[in-house]
Amino acid sequence: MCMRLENPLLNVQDLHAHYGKSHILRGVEFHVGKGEVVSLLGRNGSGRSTTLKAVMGLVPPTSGHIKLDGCDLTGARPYTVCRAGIAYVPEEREVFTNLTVDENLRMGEQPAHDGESKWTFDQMFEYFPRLKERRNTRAGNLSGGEQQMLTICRSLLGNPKLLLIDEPTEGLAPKVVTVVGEVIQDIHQRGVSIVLVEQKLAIALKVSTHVCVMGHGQIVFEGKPDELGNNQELLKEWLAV
Amino acid sequence: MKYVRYLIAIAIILLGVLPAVLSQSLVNAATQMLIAVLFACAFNLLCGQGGMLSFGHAAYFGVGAFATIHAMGDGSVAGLLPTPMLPLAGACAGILVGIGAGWFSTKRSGVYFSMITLALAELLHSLAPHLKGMFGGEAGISGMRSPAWGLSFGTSTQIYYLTLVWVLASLAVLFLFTRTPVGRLTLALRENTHRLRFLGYEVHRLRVLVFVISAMFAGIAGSLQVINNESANYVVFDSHLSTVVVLNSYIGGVNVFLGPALGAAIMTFFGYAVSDLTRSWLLYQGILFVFVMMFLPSGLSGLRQLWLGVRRSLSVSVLVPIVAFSCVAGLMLIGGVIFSVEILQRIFSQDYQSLLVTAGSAAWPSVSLFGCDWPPGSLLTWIVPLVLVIGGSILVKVVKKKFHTLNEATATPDTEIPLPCAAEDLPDINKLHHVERDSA
Amino acid sequence: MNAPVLSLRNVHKSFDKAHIIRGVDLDLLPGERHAVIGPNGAGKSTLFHLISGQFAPSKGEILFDGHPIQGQTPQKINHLGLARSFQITNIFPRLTVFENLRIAVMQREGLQYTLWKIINRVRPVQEKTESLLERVRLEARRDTPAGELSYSEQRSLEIGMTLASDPKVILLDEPMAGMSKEETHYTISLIRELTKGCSLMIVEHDMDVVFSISDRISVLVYGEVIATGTPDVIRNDCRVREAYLGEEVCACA
Amino acid sequence: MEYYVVSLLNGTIYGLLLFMVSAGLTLIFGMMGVLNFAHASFYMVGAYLAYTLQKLLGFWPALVLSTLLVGVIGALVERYFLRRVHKFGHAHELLLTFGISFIIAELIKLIYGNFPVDYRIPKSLDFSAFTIFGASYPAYRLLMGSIALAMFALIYLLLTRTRVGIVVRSAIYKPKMAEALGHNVPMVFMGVFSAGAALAGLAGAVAGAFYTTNPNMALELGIMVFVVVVVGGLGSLEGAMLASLLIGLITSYSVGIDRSLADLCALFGARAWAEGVGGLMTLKISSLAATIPFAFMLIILLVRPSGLLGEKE
Repeated sequence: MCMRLENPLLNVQDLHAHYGKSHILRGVEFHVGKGEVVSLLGRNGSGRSTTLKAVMGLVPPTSGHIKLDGCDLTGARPYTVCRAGIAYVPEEREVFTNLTVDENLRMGEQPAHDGESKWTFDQMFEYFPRLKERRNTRAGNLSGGEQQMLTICRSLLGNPKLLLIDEPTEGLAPKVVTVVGEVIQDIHQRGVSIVLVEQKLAIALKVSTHVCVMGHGQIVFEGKPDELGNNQELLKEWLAV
Repeated sequence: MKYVRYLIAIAIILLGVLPAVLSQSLVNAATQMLIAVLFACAFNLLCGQGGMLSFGHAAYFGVGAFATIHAMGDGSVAGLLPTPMLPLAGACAGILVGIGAGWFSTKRSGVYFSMITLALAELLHSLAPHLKGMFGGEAGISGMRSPAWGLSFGTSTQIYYLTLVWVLASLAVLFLFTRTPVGRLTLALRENTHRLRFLGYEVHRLRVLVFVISAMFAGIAGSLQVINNESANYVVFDSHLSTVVVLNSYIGGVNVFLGPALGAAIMTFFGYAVSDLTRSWLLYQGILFVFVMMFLPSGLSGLRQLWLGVRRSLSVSVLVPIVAFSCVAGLMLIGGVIFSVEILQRIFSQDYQSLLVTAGSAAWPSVSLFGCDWPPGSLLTWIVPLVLVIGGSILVKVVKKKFHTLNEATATPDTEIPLPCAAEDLPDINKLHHVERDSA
Repeated sequence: MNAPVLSLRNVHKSFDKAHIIRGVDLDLLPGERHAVIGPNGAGKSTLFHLISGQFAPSKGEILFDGHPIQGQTPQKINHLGLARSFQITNIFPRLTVFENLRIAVMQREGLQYTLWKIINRVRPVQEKTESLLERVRLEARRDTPAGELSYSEQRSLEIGMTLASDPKVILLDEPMAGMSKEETHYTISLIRELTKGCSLMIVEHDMDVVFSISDRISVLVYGEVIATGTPDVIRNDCRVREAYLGEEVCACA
Repeated sequence: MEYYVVSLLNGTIYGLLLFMVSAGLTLIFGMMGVLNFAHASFYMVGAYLAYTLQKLLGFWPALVLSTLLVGVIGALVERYFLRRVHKFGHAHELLLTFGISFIIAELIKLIYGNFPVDYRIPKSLDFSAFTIFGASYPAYRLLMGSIALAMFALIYLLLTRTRVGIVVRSAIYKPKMAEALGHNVPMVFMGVFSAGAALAGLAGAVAGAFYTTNPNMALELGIMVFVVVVVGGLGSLEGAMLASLLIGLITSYSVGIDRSLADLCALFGARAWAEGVGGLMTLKISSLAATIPFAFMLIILLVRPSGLLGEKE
């Protein structure tokens, strides 16, 4: 695997993780540079979500290293990881259904690392006017798409350097899928690096600057989106397309 | 496993000849121990094997006791059953009450189950004093053993043998139970009820069945208690008994069939032996229990497993100093705790407090303990336990570290300690296993 | 055509507001191996939960051998001859492998409430368990606590438990999830071998597995079956490609 | 009429007191999945501490100080005991707190003796608030009620209006996600555990003076709190409130009913038969007051196994 960068923002080395007896991650290695969008692709059970969880500290790694901006985060508790500048948008969305939209957003607030806050409530509402209309509704009453937007906004309010997004388009109507894709691109343009786990290949190829394909708990391919898009064999073997 | 059989045979013979060599009061204590052993094993069928932690098992012990006192007769009225058969009354009562209580409590699992068993026991406890006819009110009911089968049942030796026969028979049945289909399913209940349902089993019915069997043997234990005491009082429903059986079983270790028996025997014996020496026995029991829960989750019987595991990787010559140091550390800690508790107990005792009042403003009088006088005002008095506890803790740390490095050197994987009654943790484990799963 | 052994008729399931299954029609023919595929969140696991009795459908009919079974308890459905495995390994972790299988076998032998037999002496149970142990190739692990098995061994065990009751229909929920390549190959051959003679419905993401194992495939998207057919038909169905790729690959209605 | 009004007042106040103890228990259970058996022990420790301290400091300072001290004890228990056995599972945690409750009870017996202590309402508070139907109503009862209400209001405001409250409420259902958003959830756990303990301690300090302060008070109340939690639904604060009030009222009303099942049978002309049966049939409801909450719990279990406001299983 070639070294793309001298000083990557996120550097994951030889990461292993287990759920009980099952060995889920078997030496995952990849890195994310400043301003990159890296997609993790692969079939279900190949370890993409687990990789994100391990980076976030939600799954304890059994060995390996996770570094953000040179600072070691291996085995750190999730709140430390978050405060170091990584935000996480989980697959299950995990909005706090018993809290209002407003309260959900407040849960995400964290001071920015360079002192000035890049993301504000107003900006969020500008982004998703729908959320402003519903700011006092319980998050449990939102539709799937609205919940997804809420989750993304919530994580942005933590002013992250790096955003981990797990399957943002899952279970959403096709129109909303397009919107989510645009939002991801927009976030990227505002200078946040992103690691994206996505099932829909088209979107992944469109928004990412780099792609990694995972299979059986390892990275089996790393490269540019078009390299992957043109490689029918890879697509067939690892993505079942 | 042959040698286990020999051990059991030897134990039975020893138990058989015991009354010949022991004093009257020790025979009584042995009878108490046997009853506690049976009760603990009955409890463990439900808890250790079935994964249902009951905090109200005294209820079934109690109904067994009262059924027996009613069946016993009191000298003027003839009993319903001959004395040696009285435990049958306890067994029946246990079954009947067990069916009702079991049906309710097993509707829920996990902590709910524990709370319901506790509340059911408390229900009986609060109801009993009002039902004079059945439970005899505050005074309780007394009876009298009648001679039967050519035996008088007047001496504690005869009662001992009666108890011994019943306890051994019950333990044998309980052991055989573990080998029956239902016995195997009991373990599966503890492990994973969800899966059991999808294998086609009626989980609720199975749980009730296990509950009833456990209640039945608890009833027999209660019965034996009554045969021994010739009286029963509603106090038997008190939560104390339920608590003690939980403590004893876990101290002994619930993962091994005879673990709870071990715990119950040791604890009952100590309770008897030190009851003249200290008034704080229950406190020690509680401290020991918490200690076991924190550092030895599989109980005293787990020590054997631990030893075997360690022996596999380390040689005896390495182990001897470690064990020796551990013992010293343990003794220091125990000494420190006992010293503190005892001296506090004496200072807070009524005698001492009234002494203080009469002494007025003068310095606090000394307390005598372990043959010495300890002035509470003196620093020295408090340095002793402090040194013991701190020294012991440091030693424990040293031994632990040494042990750890040795273990690492031989590179054996960490043996995971099995969870006691962890059946209800399953949903959580499942949650953790959301490995890229379908949502919905 | 044979009468289907299991058939779903306009099955719906909603959780609160979320309409997960939106009118599924599906037939499982006797002896066929039928895969259900579809993107994440399509409701495949929910479908299995509905069939096996974990949830009751909000609407619609599920017929097993022509009899409605929707809304019945899992144990009842199991008695009828439908067994399932779970996506999340679902075994008795502190019991031995043999014991796990024996518990599954006992049910069929009607020993559910038996207190008067020593299980080791019940010949049919012992023999069936032994043969099952052999079929799932776990003889060497007979006395190991199931929790200490490797992941793929646990999955084998789980499939073995599913088979213990001689079911007519077996549902396997992602049996290969989280397996290495070798383990996957091994498990495919195991499933092929074990499910001879019964109907199999399988949810799986690994397309190699799906295409190599199944006689027919159904594609589930947003709670609806958009296509059912032989592997070749499915491979060339543009709606299926669209669902997987997330964009319009070809113009179709 | 008099009976109804007074029972309503007494029942509500007892219910509020139950709520003060069960609120902490329910919150902790929701967040950590730990059913803290020692929770009611904190109630007892609060009473004994207040009893000791009021001799030295006076009633009010003792109330405050004992509440704080119990909070500290709670924090220590969470940090140095519970957290260490977390890896062994919930059953283990339950057993550990069970052992701790046992130790606390024995320590209390060791220090204060195995009998009630003379903890009384201070003279300055021992007056009647008003007369109702010719009988005077103790002001202290009202004080207990208002402290409980104030506590309830405070918790409510804290939970709904502050950021800490939001974090606590979110962590009840999704602790991992809350932590992934940068909140130190283990710290929050300890805080809630400690606050719950302090609340129970305050309840003990207040109620101990009115009812009795003895080494069994933890168990007696503890079991009632468990009943509250089963009836209300574990983890639900609203459920705990509802169930507390219900049980408070049921207990207080049943004390005054001098009827028995035989009277009920009389409606069907079966009084003679019922009296012949005796036992439970002729027992007056008033003497069953302590039992009725349990019966109530069993009924709830029959019709709604998950509790009044609990989530459906």
